[in-house]
Amino acid sequence: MGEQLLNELVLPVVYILCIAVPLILAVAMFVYWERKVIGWMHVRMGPNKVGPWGLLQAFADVVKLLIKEVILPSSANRFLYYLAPLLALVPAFAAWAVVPFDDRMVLANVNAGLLYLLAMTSLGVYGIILAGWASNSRYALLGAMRSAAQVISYELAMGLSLVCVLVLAGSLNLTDIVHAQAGGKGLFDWFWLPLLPVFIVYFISGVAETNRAPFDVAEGESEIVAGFHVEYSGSAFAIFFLAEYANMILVSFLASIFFLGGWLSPLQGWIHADAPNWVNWIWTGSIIWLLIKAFLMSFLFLWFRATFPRYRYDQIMRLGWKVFIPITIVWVLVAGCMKYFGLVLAGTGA
Amino acid sequence: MIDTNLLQLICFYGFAAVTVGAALAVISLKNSVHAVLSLVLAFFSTACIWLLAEAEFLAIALIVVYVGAVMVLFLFVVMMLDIKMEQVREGFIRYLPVGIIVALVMLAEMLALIGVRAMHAHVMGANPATVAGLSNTAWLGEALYSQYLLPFEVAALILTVGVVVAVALTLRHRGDKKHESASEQVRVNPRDRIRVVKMAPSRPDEPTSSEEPLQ
Amino acid sequence: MPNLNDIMIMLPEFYLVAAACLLLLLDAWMKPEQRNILHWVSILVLVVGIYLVVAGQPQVTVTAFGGMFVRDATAEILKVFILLCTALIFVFSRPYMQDRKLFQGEFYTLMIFATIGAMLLVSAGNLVMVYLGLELMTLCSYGLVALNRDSQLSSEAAIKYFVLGALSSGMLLYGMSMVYGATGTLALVQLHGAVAQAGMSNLMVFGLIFMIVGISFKLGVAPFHMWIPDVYQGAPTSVTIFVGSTSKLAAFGMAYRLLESGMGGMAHQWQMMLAVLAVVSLAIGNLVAIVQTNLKRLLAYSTISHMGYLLLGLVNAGPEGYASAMFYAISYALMSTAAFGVILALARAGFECEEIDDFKGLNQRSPWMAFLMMLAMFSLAGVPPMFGFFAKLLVLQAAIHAGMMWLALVGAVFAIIGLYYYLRVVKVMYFDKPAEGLEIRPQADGFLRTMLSLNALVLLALGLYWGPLLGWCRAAFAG
Amino acid sequence: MITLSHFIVLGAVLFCIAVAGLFINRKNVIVLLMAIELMLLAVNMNFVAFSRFLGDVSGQVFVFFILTVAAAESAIGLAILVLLFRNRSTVNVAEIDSMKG
Repeated sequence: MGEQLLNELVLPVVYILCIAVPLILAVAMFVYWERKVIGWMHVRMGPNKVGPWGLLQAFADVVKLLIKEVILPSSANRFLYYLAPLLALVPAFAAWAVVPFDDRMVLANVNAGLLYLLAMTSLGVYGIILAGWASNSRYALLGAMRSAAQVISYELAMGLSLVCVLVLAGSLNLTDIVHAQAGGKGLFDWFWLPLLPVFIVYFISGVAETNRAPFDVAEGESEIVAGFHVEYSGSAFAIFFLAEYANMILVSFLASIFFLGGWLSPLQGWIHADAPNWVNWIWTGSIIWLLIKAFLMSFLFLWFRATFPRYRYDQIMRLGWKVFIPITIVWVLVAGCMKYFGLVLAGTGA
Repeated sequence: MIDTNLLQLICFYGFAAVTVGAALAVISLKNSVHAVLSLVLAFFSTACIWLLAEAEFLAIALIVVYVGAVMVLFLFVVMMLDIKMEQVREGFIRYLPVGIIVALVMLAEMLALIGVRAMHAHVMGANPATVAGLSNTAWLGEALYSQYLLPFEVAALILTVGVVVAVALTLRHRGDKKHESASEQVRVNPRDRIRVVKMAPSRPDEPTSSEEPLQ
Repeated sequence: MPNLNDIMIMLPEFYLVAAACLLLLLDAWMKPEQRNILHWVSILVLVVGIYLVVAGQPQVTVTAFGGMFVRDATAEILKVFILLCTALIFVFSRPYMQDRKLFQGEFYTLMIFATIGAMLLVSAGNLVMVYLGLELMTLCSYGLVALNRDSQLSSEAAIKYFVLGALSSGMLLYGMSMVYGATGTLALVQLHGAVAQAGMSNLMVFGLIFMIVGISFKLGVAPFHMWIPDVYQGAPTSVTIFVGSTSKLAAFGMAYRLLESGMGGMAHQWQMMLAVLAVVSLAIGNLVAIVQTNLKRLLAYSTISHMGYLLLGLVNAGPEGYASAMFYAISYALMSTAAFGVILALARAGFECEEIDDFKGLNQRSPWMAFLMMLAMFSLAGVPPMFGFFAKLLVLQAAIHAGMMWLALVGAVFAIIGLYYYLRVVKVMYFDKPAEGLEIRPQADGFLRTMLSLNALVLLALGLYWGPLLGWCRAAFAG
Repeated sequence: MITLSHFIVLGAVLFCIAVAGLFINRKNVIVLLMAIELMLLAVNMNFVAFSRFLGDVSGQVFVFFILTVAAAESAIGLAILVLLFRNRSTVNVAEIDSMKG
């Protein structure tokens, strides 16, 4: 009985914590990194006062947010007002359950992992809509409306680009999708090469889905102040913040898994040496490669933000419906042909 | 050892209770936004029930399609239309007894007619997909793309029609919008805008007194 | 896997889908003043569709895509008339739509998509196909009814149509789920076999009831007729014809597929239900029609009663009954295109010409239009020797042969009551003085007038010479 | 032990709630649309259960199609609703009464 309890109850909790705690820490450091990077791009210093090189800045911010008062606007819908941040946070964290960090290093190795991910990413919009509506504020509602339309539109492009991935991989299981990118040609076995347009569409859609610059009209601080979370303060705001950054990191990980071979090494199949384990990972692949890839992808988010001016709303819609969706639809056909005629062999080297 | 069957049954009753409660909330809540959210909850718990029946694909598809898209549309419309709740609520109490009676009578008749007792003997057997050596998704997919190929294509037509109708009904080309079309701006040709006119150099005629000198 | 043969069997449908998509694209790149091209191309597309249906007619019943699609004589005849009615609607409605600024590509494409839905529905070999064909047709119809976006009536009609239509789909599906649970199959052929073999269980009867409710909604049989009057009145008239003709043919096809192809073994169960529904709709349709002042609404109630007559044929549940019901459905479709066609031809911008008073003294203003309307009215009323008379005679005969003398008597009595309100329209046209200040001139479109005249004269011609059509209908169900 | 009757009873309850919702809510079209969604949910519940217990794939395939069609259907329904609201500024069923007879 005791052993069973350990296996069925305690271990999953431990595993979940093993993902959640580093994720929260990663968010904190990512915020710091964002401010630092954008600072450098603006030829500024960025945060540099709290701790060595400003490293503790993020933690100081967290403490500040947590001890501030959560203000409930008058005639706001109390229940939904407090529920909204949680609805934003839960899918952002729940999606990590199926993310494989390494071969066999995944919380839930489910068959329909890709579908599960689609379901989770489509849920995040509820937090935003409800926050906007429950605040009883014009700006918040405007932000929520914009965000809802935008997220739904880009979800189509995102879903269709994932269809290309699953056509090539022949599986909905994320671990299998990574295995399908193994081979003898190094990084040219990964799906970014046959699915290059889709890869780009996927990542940009990911940026739009997370409401990040240059698609951040939902926040649009210059026109609607801060959009859907304009009325939130203190820890409620912190939760939105956490959800947004957790989603960004998630999109970076997923892009790495779907298109950049996950934990696979870019040198796979090129080097066949027998070295000790601490060297071996460089060509056999390991979680470290995944972290490096995800780090590079998430750097793109910051780079975009520092570089591009904000899109106008109708331009965002046009890009989503008239450019991305047609591209992905065409590429589903192309991917199907590639698969049918054997131009891309999934997992030859595995 | 926890009895799996019992656990499943407990889960089923839990989710079923949530589903029924949420469904009741959908038809009785005052606030349309709350009603939409209850419907979302009902879909969620139904998806969980389908997971108990090992229909994973449909369970997740229900969430992706309904919760992720259709209900967001509902919320969107409810919020956009700004409906006066009090006015919409009149008559609820008046029809409530009738509604309850109709529902109960109907339920009793339905249960009697369906023959629920006979069905009680049907115990969930082995998962047919697993028996066929496939995952639920693959099992469905094989049927969908072979036996049900024609309906699949017709479903695509229906979605096309959905797009056409929705656009035909709601897209309006308003005349008072001031934003400019980027593609038109890019396509602008200087020759359409500027005309270079060759003029013979000549001395202007005697300026009339009314003309102001240029600043 | 499907092969070329499957595609050849479904050639008319595939061709129409391709044509509809092309029209959609054509419309997107076309200047508004070029829409006339779209109009003629659409008519041409439908005429070629008729040709493909007739030319590819197989000798025996064939199925495609593993039994999903059935191409038999019943489906062939219904498809020819479905396509014909839609083509007539296109011809009749151009001036009307132009006057109301509704002359858009969506009208044509949605109409063709709906026609495809109707064709798939009458050829369905599986419950899934029944459902999808039906939805393809009705979803287009919802959009078409609401097409006049700035009209309050149009959007009201659309929301009522939508809510009741979706409700009836829900009922139909619930019935299908029960039938599936009882038999374990969705294919109509296997369903037929399972019903014949296992006999009927409670579950089957239960499913059957819900399916009949669903069918009755779609046919517009009382007491499930609530949507019909509002939709007929509120929709643009060119869409009303569609709901009254093409979709009624398709609804007959659906009823035949579900009740005979699927549940034929339970005929004695559903015969009684249909008989009751028939009596109710005959009564409600004919009695309520008497007090109507709006012609479109009057025709709506007349539809309800006509659907009652159609059920008289189905009640027979034998080859003779189905043939007579199909004959009736065809006759009704042609009569309603003619009647609404006259309304369309007389309507002007800002003037719907739908009140009965608008027809006062039409004979003095436009004798030919009055004559055509009279033909349509006589035919709807079942005055010999019009087409409608023989159709009524046949369904009454079928009911008698089914051993339901009382039902036939009820039908005959209500046919006489029905005479009153049809003849009232004729009286208004011929014996009343025209209203002051009302200038009625029929549309000048020559092709429209020719086709409308042909349509109305056919009602007379088929009344005098109905043998071949009845022969086809009988042959479709023989053997 | 979950039996077929559990699912079917749940489906029947949902169906009845949907019908009751249609009866009670004479005022709000949006709730009518949602009651119809509930009705389809009940249907889907039946199909999934029968499919699982009969070991037959076609029931689940049917659910797939119902989900697809219902999505298109609700998009059209909401479009019509928006149109109605633009023309009448109401979603109150009792006020939608321009046509009588």
